[in-house]
Amino acid sequence: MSGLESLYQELILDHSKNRRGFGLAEPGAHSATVHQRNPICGDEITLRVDVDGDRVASVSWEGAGCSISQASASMLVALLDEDGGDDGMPKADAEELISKFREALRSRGQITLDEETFGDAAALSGVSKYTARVKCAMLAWVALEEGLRQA
Amino acid sequence: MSGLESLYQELILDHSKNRRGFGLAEPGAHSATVHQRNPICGDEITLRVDVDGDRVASVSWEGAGCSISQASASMLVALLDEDGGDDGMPKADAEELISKFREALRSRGQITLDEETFGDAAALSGVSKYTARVKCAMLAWVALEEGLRQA
Amino acid sequence: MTLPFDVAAVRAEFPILGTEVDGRPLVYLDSAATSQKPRAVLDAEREFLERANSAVHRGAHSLAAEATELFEDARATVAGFVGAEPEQLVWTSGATAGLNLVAGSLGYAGSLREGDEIVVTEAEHHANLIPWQELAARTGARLRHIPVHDDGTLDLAAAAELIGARTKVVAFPHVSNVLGIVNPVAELVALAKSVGALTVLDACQSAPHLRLDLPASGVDLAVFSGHKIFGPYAIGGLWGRDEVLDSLPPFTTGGSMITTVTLEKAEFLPPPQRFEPGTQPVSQAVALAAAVRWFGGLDRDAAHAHEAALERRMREGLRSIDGIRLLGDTDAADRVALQAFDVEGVHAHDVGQFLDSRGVAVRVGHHCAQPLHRRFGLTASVRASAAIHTTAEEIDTFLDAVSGVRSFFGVGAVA
Amino acid sequence: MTLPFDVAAVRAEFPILGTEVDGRPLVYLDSAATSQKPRAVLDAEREFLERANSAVHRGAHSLAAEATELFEDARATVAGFVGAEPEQLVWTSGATAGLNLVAGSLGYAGSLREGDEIVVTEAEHHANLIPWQELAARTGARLRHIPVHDDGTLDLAAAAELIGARTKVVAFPHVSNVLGIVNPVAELVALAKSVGALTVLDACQSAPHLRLDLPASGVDLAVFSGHKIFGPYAIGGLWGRDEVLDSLPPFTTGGSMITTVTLEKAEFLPPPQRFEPGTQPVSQAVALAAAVRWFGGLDRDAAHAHEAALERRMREGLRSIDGIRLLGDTDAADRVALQAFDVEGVHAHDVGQFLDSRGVAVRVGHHCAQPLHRRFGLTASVRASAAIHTTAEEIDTFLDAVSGVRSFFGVGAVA
Ligand SMILES: Cc1ncc(COP(=O)(O)O)c(C=O)c1O
Ligand SMILES: Cc1ncc(COP(=O)(O)O)c(C=O)c1O
Repeated sequence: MSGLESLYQELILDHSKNRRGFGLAEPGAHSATVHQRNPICGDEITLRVDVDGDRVASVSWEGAGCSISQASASMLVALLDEDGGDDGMPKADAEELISKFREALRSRGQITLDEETFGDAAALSGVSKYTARVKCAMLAWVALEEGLRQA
Repeated sequence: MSGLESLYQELILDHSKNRRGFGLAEPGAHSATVHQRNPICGDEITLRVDVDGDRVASVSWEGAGCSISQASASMLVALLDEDGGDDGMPKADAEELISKFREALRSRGQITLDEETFGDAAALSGVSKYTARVKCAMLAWVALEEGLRQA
Repeated sequence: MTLPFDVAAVRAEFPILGTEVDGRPLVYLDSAATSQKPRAVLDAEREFLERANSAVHRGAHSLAAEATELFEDARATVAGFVGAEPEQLVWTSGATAGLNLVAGSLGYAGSLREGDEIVVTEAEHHANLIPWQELAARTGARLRHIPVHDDGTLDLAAAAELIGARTKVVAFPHVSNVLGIVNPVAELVALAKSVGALTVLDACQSAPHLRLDLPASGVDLAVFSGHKIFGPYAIGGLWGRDEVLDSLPPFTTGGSMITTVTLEKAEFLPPPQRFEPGTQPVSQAVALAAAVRWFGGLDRDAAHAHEAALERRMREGLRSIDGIRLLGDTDAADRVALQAFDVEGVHAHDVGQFLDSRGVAVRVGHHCAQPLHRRFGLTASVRASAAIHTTAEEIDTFLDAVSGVRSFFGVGAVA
Repeated sequence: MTLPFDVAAVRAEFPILGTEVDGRPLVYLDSAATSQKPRAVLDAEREFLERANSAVHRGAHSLAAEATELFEDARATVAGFVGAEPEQLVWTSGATAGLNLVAGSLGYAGSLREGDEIVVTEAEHHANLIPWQELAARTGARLRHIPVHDDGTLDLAAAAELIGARTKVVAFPHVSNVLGIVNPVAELVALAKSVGALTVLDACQSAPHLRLDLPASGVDLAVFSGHKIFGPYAIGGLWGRDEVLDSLPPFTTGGSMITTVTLEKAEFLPPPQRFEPGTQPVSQAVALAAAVRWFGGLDRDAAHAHEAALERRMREGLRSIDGIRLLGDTDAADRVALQAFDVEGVHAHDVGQFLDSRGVAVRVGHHCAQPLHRRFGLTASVRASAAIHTTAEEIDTFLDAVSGVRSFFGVGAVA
């Protein structure tokens, strides 16, 4: 697999076109809406998170940007949905995922995201070799981190 | 003669100590007083020129600076005194001397000042090889040029 | 057959052009962002630093005298490159610094007041926009802009309406860094002159391509950056007419720009020193002089013809690719070999990444021209920009790569 | 015998130190004006330009990614050199630019008003004086100064009187570029803190000699120049505490320091980018990082002892020569190896010329400190300043040359 193909895996291109959680949901009782922006390339995201006690009830988002940033947001929603089950993922777990994700993406190819933990988002491992793109992949995750702090 | 000795000839050191025309004379009927300054080394001169019709009646000055700047002012006065005779040097001649002096000093050692024309000031020829010192030697001459324009 | 321009000989001067990216030869099409440096420039700076380096305009020692001469010769050389006298050239750290100097100095001079107007264009680089916004905000002046037509040319009819008795400054780019179009300097100067407004030219993108004669251009002030004309980073030039520079107070202050300083008050030297406080970019000035000596020493007519051919090849090639939209696509104006474009359905960042995998280095983003992108309904675009060392084959490699973008990203044919 | 500091090895790193002046080996004692550059610095910059050069923080291409990493690593390295975090280090074109940024930004912020006071010292370099004069003139604030004792130390009793409720800024040099005395930072910071005033440290002349920990020093902001710490021209650093930088508006504006820009208005990034409009001194940052890596990699304790020995040798040697008057001659304070002096009866310019004929390069003039010279009744002085590559033999050559000055110029014995 060439560098480019490891960066743009099929799964990433799919998610960038069929975006999970795209379109902001109505705000719930305990929700936060966060706007994040990458001033360098102009990517932006508005992400809304609903919490229910110490669980992440739902996440929806809107935004524009490169395929990495779009796919990453979509994959994040998929991961929360799948791992969270009906009650939603515990906030603490989501926060841990985010920090592990950040660590892997900043590792310059040293740390691989495992599919077991990260689901489709594991396909973003390749981004860590492209330092200029790490911010694109982080955008939604940073927005969620901020949202959980506020909600 | 080493470079340094050609720069600081005996004559120059003498003039720098026994300065001709030092001490501002009372202003005459047609006089101009000019202040010139070398911002880089702090040398300064105040020069007063009296004109009588189209002749330079007298030049006096005050100032502080390196031996080159002091000697050059002194030599300028000596030259005007000696070549001007009792009536004073014609303004046009003085202006021509100044411009020839400038040309020689800027020539980077190519043009030598002849003693016939420049008297003691011919000893300043060596300065033209020291580009950083040309301004020192020019200070009084530029002041006179400006004074003749104003008087 | 005669070779019109020996691009191979030019390329041989640029060490970096031999680089490979992932096993493919580097195709550097990002010269509008920063140009590469020929050996003559690298050598000139290093030789200065190894042989003559010392503080200029100071001290009696021999090194200082030599350094001072090289530094002031550099000023004369670079001034000559834009048709000007040495006393008219102020060293700055770059075009951005030059524009801030002008706007800031006008502010300190109290030259603008409420009701006055500053006119820029919709195609401005942020460097020639935000300093004017700030000046307007501080003085109560109003900032207005000349709109851009769909084809990228300036709306001169609107300009004639806008520029009036209240106009105090007209600032515009010689060549927009997104559109590549050469703006009509004479017309804009005439409009400004007719109302007594000061003209400020951003020559960043023309200096690497066109022969400049700033005094003849009619503008009052102009800026350019060294790193875009094959010179070093951290140096640029601000050119101004004698009487205009003379009328401006210093923007920043410090050593070497003064005559007498007391604890209470300082008196300032005339231009250019008035605008050059502190230690100057000495080795960079020497290197920039080497750059313009090298560049100016090329056969400029042949060079211009070479670049014009590259420009046509690039633009026509892009036009023929499905789903490409050009920013500033016009034959109605002179152009330099610089083209921004959008690939329908693929984000600029992804396009850039794909091109990089083919060895092609382009710029992606808003290129410090957000308002212009917004005007074309975009947040980002891809920009390819050539320099005198670019070959027709490199343009073809670029075009070939661009043709592959949409299929790689699985974007269907355009309806 | 153990060699305490291998100065020969250090010298071998500086190509220019092999130069001859009129057949005599160059004795470079003008490092306080600008330092010479070791090979590591020249190589780092050239290698960057030949291998990775391209616009940073832009574009997806591989060169740009590499350049960006090198540039940001450089920030971390240089920040580390002064004990700081990368986000606290703003690139400037030099110390003068840094001080103008601070004074200008405070002006734009409206932080000062009539009745407020700015306190500097009588020993200021013009770069840390005139920007404050201008700020005072624009805001109606009053500029006051801490006097200098006859021995060159600051009059701290007067400082305690001066610094009061009206004081908004206290700006002072860590080491005066004329006196070589290390000023009491902690005491001045304490005085400023007690009245809530901002402290601004000019670290130009300490950075090449002392180990700096700016956050620990207690000051709020500090500046230094790259070209005085073995790095390139045209780059310097402004360090500031997070909350202080955060509170300052931009001084100059342009590309790369913004988030959203419309034709009307711009929003700015947080520090340090907020203060870094336009293309940055990229290759210079890489080279400056190489400089501080090289310098910081020396045995700093041994280096300090070496310089302290040079300082004593120079000062004691000068003291023993007839007709020499030292500026700032005291044992009551720490010093760096830098000494200005007057030769009775011989103008500084002539002294410099004489020393040059012996291969000795010193600085003559007012060293951008006219008020301080005036305080000592002088318009100019001679300054010798050593660096880590200076040898004891060089100091002796210098002293020997100084001994010959008065007889050469035919000035008699001192009465
Ligand atoms: C104490 C001091 N402050 C400020 C400066 C100004 O530094 P620069 O000229 O590098 O901006 C200098 C050097 O000339 C200096 O010695
Ligand atoms: C048209 C234009 N103006 C101004 C600038 C700013 O130049 P610099 O970043 O060198 O200060 C640029 C380059 O980025 C430009 O292309």
